[in-house]
Amino acid sequence: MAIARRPVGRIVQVAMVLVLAAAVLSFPALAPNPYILSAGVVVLNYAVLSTSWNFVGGFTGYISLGHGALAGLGAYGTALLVTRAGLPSFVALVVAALLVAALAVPIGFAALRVRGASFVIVSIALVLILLLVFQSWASLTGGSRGLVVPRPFPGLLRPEHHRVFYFLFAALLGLALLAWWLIDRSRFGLGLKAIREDEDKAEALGTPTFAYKLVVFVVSAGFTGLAGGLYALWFGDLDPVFQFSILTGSYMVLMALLGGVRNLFGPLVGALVVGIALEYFKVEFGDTQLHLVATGVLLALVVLFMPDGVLPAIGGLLNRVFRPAQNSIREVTAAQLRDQRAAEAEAREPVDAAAGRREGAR
Amino acid sequence: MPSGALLFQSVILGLLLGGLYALLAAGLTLYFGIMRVVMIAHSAFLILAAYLAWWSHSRLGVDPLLSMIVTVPLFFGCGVLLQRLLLARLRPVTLTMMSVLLTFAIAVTIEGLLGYAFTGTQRRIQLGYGSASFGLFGARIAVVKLIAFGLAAVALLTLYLLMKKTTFGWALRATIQHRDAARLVGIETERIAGYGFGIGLATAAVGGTALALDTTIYPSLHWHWIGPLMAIIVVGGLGSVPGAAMAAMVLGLAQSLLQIPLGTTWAQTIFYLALFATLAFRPQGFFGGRLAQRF
Amino acid sequence: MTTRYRRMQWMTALGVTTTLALGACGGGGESSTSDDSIVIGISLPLTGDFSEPGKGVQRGYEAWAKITNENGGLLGRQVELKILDDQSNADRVVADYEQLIGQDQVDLVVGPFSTRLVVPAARVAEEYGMLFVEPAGAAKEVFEQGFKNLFYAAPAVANDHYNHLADYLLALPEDQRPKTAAYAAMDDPFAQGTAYGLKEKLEAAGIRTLVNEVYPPNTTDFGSIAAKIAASKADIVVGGSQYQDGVNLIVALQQLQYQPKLAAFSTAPTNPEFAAAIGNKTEGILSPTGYAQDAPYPSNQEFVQKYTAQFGSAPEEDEANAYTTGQVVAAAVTAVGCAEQGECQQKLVDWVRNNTVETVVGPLSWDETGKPKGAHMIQQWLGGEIKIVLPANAKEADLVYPKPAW
Amino acid sequence: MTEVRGLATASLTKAFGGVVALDGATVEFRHGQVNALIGPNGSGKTTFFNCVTGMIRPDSGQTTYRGRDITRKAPHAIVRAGVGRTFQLCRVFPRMTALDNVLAAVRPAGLPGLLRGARARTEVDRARGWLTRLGIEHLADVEARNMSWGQQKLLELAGVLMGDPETVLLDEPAGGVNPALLDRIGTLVRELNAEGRTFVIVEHNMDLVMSVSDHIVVFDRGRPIAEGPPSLIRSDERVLGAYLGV
Repeated sequence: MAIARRPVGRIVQVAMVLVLAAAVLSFPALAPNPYILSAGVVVLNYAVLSTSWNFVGGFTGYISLGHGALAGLGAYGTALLVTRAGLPSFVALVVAALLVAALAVPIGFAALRVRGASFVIVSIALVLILLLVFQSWASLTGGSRGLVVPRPFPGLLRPEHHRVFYFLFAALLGLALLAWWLIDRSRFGLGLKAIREDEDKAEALGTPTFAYKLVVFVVSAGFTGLAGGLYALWFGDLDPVFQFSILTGSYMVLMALLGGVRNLFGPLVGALVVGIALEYFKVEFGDTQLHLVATGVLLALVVLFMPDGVLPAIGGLLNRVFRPAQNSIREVTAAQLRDQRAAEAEAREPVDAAAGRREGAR
Repeated sequence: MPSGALLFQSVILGLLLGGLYALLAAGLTLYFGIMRVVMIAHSAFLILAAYLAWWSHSRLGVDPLLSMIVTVPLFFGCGVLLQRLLLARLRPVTLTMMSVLLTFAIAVTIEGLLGYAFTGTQRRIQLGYGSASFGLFGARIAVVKLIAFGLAAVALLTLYLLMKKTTFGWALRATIQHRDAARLVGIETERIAGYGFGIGLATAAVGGTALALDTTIYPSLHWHWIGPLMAIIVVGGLGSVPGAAMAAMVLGLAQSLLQIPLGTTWAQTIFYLALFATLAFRPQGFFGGRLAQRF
Repeated sequence: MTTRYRRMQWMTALGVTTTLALGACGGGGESSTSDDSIVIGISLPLTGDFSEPGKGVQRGYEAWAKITNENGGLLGRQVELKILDDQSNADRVVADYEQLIGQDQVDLVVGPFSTRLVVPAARVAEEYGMLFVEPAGAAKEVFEQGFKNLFYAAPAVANDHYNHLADYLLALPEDQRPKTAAYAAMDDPFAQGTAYGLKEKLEAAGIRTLVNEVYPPNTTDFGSIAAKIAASKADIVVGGSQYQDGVNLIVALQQLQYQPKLAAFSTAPTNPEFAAAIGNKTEGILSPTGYAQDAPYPSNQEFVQKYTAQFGSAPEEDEANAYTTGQVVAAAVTAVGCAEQGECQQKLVDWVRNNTVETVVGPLSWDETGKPKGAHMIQQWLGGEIKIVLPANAKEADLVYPKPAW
Repeated sequence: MTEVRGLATASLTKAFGGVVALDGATVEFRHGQVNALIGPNGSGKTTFFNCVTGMIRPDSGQTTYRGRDITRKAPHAIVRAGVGRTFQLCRVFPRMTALDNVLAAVRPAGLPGLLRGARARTEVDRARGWLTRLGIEHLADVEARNMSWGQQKLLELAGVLMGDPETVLLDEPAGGVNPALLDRIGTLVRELNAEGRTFVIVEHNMDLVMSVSDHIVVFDRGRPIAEGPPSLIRSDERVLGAYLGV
């Protein structure tokens, strides 16, 4: 962090953002056919979703398996506001996202009042109950017959349609990343990270943890709703079974975890990897259910061995392999610790201390 | 206004269903009590057991009830291994969250493997006594449903006796209530926790067999079960086995009765309404269970 | 978080994005198939919820391609199928047709399985101007989307399946006509459509509806629904079912010893495993069907014979519908004389719209929405066998009403 | 001095299952002084701290601070009222740097305050000031998990002080630290007290207790049994009895 404030680091960072943005924005021009372009839209949609998820997952450490439901709500909200209330498409999109955010308040109230496990339970229950409601309330939602969302630009040919939505998704991704970055560097973000580290301790330092969690959950829900609504406008056909699917939420988690939840671009990278991996599994395992097995095993491996994300883990490994001369931050500290020890010339009881902390954490 | 006969019939169906819910929720509660783990894969194992029962009947010609001779010990072993080899590896600080993801991953893997082995086709055991029934004060009770209920009741009773009357049960309860204290009085809590998981998973084996007797099974069916079960354990008070059993009976009955005016789909929402109401107004649950306050 | 660590992330993000962009450049253009064959693109649910019927449809298409090629192909060119798995998922099915049309440059596309997947898929085909004949989108909603290129290759849409049965019941003398009815339908556009088609006609004729239940596709326990139906003591029971839910509902009704005068269920009773699944208590159960293996249409004999030789068992309705789809496309291609993307597709659409095609399910023609103008036959289980009982000109046995106890 | 009413409790009771941890504890601490809370293991000292700071809810009884009832307030609200605390088993944010650990105690005002950069100049200077005062300024950019036990204890204290509490509750500050550090902590407490801060210290190390405190409260079986200046407590028979279990 200290180094990052140096001008060179800053310039390199800005340059990287520009190159990354250029790479994303030039993709439609490079895509040889509409199919590749539409695949790009899907990946961007994943990226927005997992970045939105990461507002909660990354900052607070609360893992939601139900964000798919929030995206579904955004999608159906947008569609219904267009078809039933006659709002213009993009007005409907914003209104729907606001509604999803508003709905996140009571949901968050029930889910976040108590710790951990109940949050996950509520998040899963959210998907299941919304599936039931949207399936059953056929007079409003069309139920299993589905709901057709009118195209916002009816005159556009399909390839053009993809192109326009590619840029819309890219803009939304930019917005989500910007918001994440702003929170990350703010005092609010520091408070959230404190919650992730130790919620009791954060509370004892005077952070109103419940309010913080609720606010960030609402922000996350709003972005997820936007992503879902934009998807509805792009895709055009909604069906409760696909909108309120538990797998959508789990893919968001997988993407964010793969890329690393503590990083601004972690979920984006994860979305690229998962987007490609899903294609690969499908091609590789053809007409069997093994793609589910692959997803499950991958998730289990990440959770067991690389809970901070695969890319951070690989990054750490590369650092150790290729830069033995330049010590990692941990080794620097170890050295400092040795100095410290020498200075104090005193044997300590790190073992007892560590054991004590484990007890305390339970 | 529904007729008295229909109401009575619904009450009976609700109780029969509630019994099965109670058994399965007991397992789920056990895991939570032992390790604060929400075991998403519980219902996936349930479906796995149901498939094994179906398979042994249709391929080997064995009565599905006999499949329990294999599945119950098998699942017990799986549970012990699951706890010792996988869940115990997770860092205590993030255990609750990461264990959900891990068991979720296991559930998806089981679903995928079932789909690979048996395809996505819906399966149903074809029993000679499948459509047999007998009358009771004007209501009809299907023999298979009664067997399923009986299985659940016997398993629950066994669990109860095990918990209350044996040394192992004493150690398990001590581990659940205060792990550190249990360790201080010489209980090997790690080992006990592993066995507790095994017992929890064994309930899934029994439940799966009971389930297979009278319903269709397919690989993704477990999602259909995990939602109501999670609602039950929260309403019953996380970590309280009797609470879960009570909540299961009440909600099973409510679901069955609500089907009369509301229809199948809306009746299912009772579970989630109860869940949200519980968390919003009484997070510690309605039937005891003090653990919930902290989680 | 250290700077180096951050930078690492950046590099990776950049690298992956660039790779993807480059992959996009390299990935397009080439098509894996040889130039002289006609490539037909299909996306089917080979895994997931619809995989079982999806595989049936796949067999039907494969049988059609094999038989067509044995007979010399289309326009002298061999037919080649390119089948993708949509995992029973609407996102996938759209992506698949995008890929087939945009990247693989197939010459023709035909439809997937299940109404839920047909509508999104048809939209892709429509917007690329492709002819879209499909074997499975039978619900009336499919034809209300304003598609101009879509044709359903079966005798009738779901709501018309029971038309012959409705005519029969309403023609009964007043004292024999049923007075009350109970309906239970799966929450699925197709299954619900069959039951509701009959319900509308019977209600219009004054037959009261006592029970009208809709259950989600994942329902496995039918005890409560059956209890409601049995308690109503309705004269007839109609099930808008797929396979397994129909079986479960019948078993649950039998557990309650409910004995209606007529029991009609869609799809399930025509399945070869049906009788065994309900313990052979099949007596009198009715079912509509769009296909019969011994139907007298000219091409049907060849189909049944060669299909049985290829797959070891006789074809069912899903297989027949896929085969029919192939026959419709083949007829159009042969008549118009072309099969490629571009202007040819509109000519094919115009031809299908204005002509009648002879198929294994009989002669088919379509209205302007792509809806076929026919009705389903009605079959009944009699003495352990399922026989055609309606319409009168095709019947193998007389309909038994009221039905004997099951 | 004693005119200002500081932290006080009335009949605080808390039971866990059948175990009574607090049994009607009525205590009044001397505002502006260094108070110590001692007693044998299991006498309810930590439960008392947790109840007072809102971490657990008492079954009955009342806590007041400067005359205001804070019994049912959330922990963060109690901090805002002016009562900060450390934990028995030293809790810091393991994967945050020392500087961020201290900055996390900044309490932003309103939405603009929340969205301001976490590293605003004035706060960073203040945070570094505390780190310097506690002698761990050189570790500012090191993640807390890579620090030694003693350093973590100092860091935790720095975080609490950053919140500028009027009254500081320390739960076993001497636990597991070496004598040199112990002296530093003792001196620091006296200095900070001289600057006007009130302390309540739960501690087993009698050397520290006797050297720093002005007023001592002795707990046994969930309630105070004696209180007074160190000289008095040292010779109190009840205290001896409680510790020896007679």
